[in-house]
Amino acid sequence: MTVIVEIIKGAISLISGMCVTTKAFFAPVVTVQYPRQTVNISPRFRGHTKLVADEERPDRTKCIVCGMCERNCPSGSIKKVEGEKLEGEKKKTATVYILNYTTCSQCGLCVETCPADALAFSADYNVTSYKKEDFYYDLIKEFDKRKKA
Amino acid sequence: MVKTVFDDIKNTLKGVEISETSYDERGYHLAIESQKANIINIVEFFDGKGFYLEDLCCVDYKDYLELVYFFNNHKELCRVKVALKVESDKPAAPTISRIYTIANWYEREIHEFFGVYFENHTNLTYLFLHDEIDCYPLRKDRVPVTEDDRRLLNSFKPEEYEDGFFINLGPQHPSTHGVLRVVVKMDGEYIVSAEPVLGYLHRMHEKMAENRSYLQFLPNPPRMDYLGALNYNLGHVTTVEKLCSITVPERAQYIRTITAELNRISSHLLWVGAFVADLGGLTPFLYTFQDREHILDILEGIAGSRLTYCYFRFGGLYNDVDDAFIDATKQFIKHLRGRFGMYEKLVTKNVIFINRVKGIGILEQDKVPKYGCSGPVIRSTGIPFDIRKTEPYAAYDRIGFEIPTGTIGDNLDRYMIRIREMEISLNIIEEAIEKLPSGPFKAEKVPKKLKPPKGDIYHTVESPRGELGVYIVSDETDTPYRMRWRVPSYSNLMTFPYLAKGELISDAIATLGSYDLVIPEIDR
Amino acid sequence: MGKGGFYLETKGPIIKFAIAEKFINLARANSIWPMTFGLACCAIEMMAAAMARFDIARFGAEVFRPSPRQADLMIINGTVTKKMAPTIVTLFEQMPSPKWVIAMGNCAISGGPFVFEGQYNIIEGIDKLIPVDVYVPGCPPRPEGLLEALMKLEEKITGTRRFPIPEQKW
Amino acid sequence: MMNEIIQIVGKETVRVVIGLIGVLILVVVNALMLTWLERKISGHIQRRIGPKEVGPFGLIQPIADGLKLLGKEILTPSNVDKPLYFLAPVLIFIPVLVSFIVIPFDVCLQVKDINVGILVILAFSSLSVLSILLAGWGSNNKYSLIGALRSVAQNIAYEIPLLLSILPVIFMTNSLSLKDIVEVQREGWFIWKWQFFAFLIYFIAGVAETNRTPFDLPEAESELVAGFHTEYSGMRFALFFLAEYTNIMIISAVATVFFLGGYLGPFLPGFVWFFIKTYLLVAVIMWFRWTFPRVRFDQLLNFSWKILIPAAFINLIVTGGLLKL
Repeated sequence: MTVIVEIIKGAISLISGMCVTTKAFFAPVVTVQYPRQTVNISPRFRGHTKLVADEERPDRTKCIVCGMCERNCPSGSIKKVEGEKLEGEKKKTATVYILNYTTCSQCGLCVETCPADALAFSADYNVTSYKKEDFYYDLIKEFDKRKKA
Repeated sequence: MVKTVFDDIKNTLKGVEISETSYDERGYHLAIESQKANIINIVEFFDGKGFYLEDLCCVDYKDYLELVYFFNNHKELCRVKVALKVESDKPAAPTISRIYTIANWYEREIHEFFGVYFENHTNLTYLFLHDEIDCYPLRKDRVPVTEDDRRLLNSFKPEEYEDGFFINLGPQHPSTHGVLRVVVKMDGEYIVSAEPVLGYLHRMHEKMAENRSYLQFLPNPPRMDYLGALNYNLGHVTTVEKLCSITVPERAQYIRTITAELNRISSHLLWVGAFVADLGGLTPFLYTFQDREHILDILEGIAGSRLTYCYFRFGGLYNDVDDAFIDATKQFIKHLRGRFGMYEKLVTKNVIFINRVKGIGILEQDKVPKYGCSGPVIRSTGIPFDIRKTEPYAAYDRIGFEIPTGTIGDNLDRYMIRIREMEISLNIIEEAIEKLPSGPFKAEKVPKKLKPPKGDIYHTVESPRGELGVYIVSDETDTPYRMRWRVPSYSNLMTFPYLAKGELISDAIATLGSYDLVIPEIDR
Repeated sequence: MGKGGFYLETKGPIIKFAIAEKFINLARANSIWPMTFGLACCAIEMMAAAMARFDIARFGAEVFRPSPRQADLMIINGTVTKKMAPTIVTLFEQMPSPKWVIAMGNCAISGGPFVFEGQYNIIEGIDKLIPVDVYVPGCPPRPEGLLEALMKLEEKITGTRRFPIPEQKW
Repeated sequence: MMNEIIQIVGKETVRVVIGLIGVLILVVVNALMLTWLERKISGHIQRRIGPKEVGPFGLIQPIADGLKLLGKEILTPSNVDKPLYFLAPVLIFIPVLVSFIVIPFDVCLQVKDINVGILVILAFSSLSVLSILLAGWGSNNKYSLIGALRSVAQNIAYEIPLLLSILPVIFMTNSLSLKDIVEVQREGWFIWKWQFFAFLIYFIAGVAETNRTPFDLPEAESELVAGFHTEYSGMRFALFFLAEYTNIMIISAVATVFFLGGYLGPFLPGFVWFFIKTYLLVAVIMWFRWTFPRVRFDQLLNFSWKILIPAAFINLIVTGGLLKL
């Protein structure tokens, strides 16, 4: 007798499980169809870093070529930060800023330690390429590209 | 407790150097300097008292190596550090793996990384490292692998000398959730013995810690346990804060609690899905991921990434939370509470599910100290052991919550505990949000270059998988002299050979799933 | 498979028919079955891509085959250690051609944050062992990154991109 | 020309040949459709879309899959037992073709009405066990072997309740011919006439016979990687895939014939009714798969030997007693 009771109880539990999936079947889908729609990405999203434009001279970056980010990067992703002193100016202007994104861990230490607040995270969330060399960014060139866009 | 243990050792173990230490500074109550001759006696003493071996690690001081044993008690907090010095050339020490089963793996690990030879160890083969390693990686000086050990490299090949039906679960196998390999000897569908092989994802975290400053090590802990990233982040930060005596503002403490609990829920959600997927039901996996996405969105909104958050900083946080975060969290609490009923109908009450997990993989309460397991695994046996209660960190001491416990320690208990813990985490978050004070989110005076005072510290936090311990030896520079991570999955997995023995292969896979293993955490 | 990490080069068919080839390529590009293969953190994001919110199934790529014999695509999603490397090469060889590899995440591309002087246990980039078709950087990349890689792969196989390029969010 | 051929080989042979070609097309199209259906159903149960981008509603997806599998490298692992390894996928596919010969899709839409029709189906469907065993043994892979052995034990255990549950219907119709069985049901479907439990038992055993969740032990993904077809790739794997889906179709079709009145139904033509009923049952089997976890091996056998078989026997005795006394 107990066997029959157990079987009936089991069957009821299975049927209630099937009710759940039926309900889900008729519920609207939650899919965001990526290339056609995109998820709202938080403004704090951490992509690779980018250089921020100087408010006073929007065609240039805020970077003062101090090398703090380079020294602080845990994985040595920031390969080369170079700049030159333009005539009649106090601060240096960055000319080369090579970021090896393939070793970056998006920890934000460079952004945090930057004394000039020249670095920020970009929202490049879907970068792909056939070559890994494409991820050696020159942030100055990226900055110029973004400026045009 | 501390006093009685102190007196007992003084009385029973003659000639042992024992001293009381400041728990607030060091993280342990008693320190014992032992000798090779009496280490076994000391360990047996703690075994008799019902202590468990919390951690066993090694520190290379160049002139000598120091083996550090940590003992603790599940019933009442009493952490004892036992140090044993061994000479640096041809180091050797007696094995304690006969007394504590978990020491078996710890000793193998130390043997690989430091070259310490443990006398009378039953199986001192390589557990972590690959075949072509030519030195002991964690030694300060480059010490080439000895001729004896070279022979041991890759000597673990049971298929060759034993007659039996062997199956390799892994390193690529759908059930191991990563790159764990378990060599299983089978008799038909029944398991005769199971032997995990680790190290397929050994990413040298402990070595890296010695090469980087405290600050630069920040991105590493989240990658050790990618599911409980914030908890690991928290473990690292709180330990260093304690070492440098940095006080953290209240607001930051509460936000740490909220985010760490959110992270715990997301980890448990993924586990519930993966566990049922191990049992063959795929749909709950997608449902839990759907709920998990809400948490990921919330956490991405403040920490910037979806998985390996690097959010906590020494003395506070990377950035403050906004109202959107609070609203989203409140909404999520409401949402998830509504979903539990669905999970109950779909999974918890399902007769097939219950029959698959009930009474399987039973871990008895008295076995627990031998393995030193923690987290839901230990709570399933009925021991209410939770670091959040015993050694509160962040804002856990200001929030009331209960610890769910199981009764017999089977897979069903472990499942129920995690489900219950999610509900409790929701309560914690709710209370923390209510109490969330305003104020700064970051301590004002945190030096850019941390130079902690000389000494060592052991600090623990409760990760979703159990007790996470961080042991730091500082030498007054801005890089740790040695940073040791005691990870929960490691000691939990150690029980697998015992639990799997005599089980059906499908049950063993359910048991393996019930640990909630994260492989990079085990391999470090 | 050699210890140096060479993989066996499998020869293509002797006779080729251009139109049929084009047709089959179209089929191949739209029916990429990945292997169930998780290494580390990025594996969770790979799973997330297969789940309801991102739903890789829309492109017919949700059939995760646990056996390499039935898979077309290997997603290297995590750090490759020296102990794991021979296994990965074996798995890659066990897959029937045509087969593709996506290196997902910084660890698979170059060793990621785990590269430092004196490292003794990781392979600095999976492309040192097996040929990689598409790289997805990030630590870990968002699931969209993987979906984008799938489209890049389709572009590589068929020569054209079928899907719109989503708006850039600078 | 046509008439000459008919004269030479006889009308019946031509009919069978045409029927066979039809069956072959049906099997392939049906299997492709079912893979699409499965992916769509699973998608919506999991609140996602499923195949969408390949063709309208993803309808071309199965064709793309098929073409891709055709174009895959023909790969033979080095240590396999070659004759058995090659034989298995072929052998699994032939019985499912034969089974379709005797199934009546409509009053006059049947390749051949054999008077032992159901025996043909049962006999040939048992053959699939053999080919699974061959595949498991020939692959020289431990997972395959375990999967194959599980499959054999499972199929033997569930063949008995399967047979026992359709016996009462045969009692009531006094015929083994599928067409007769359908015709008898003009007075009422057997599912409503005493045989509801027989239908349940048949359906559960049928799910187990086709190795579907919750009884998918031979290919249990989380345990045995891919079970008996772990080592198969490309077209050979496709044949296993095809056979699996066709088996589902056969099990559902037989259930329709025996319990749900086959092609009988108002308004619509017979074959439409037949396919509606069959596909409904197929959808339920898929629904099972995306709801339940998998049972364990010993539970599986216990369930058959301790519950299904006694229940089927009781049902048989009760039916026999009621009819013959």
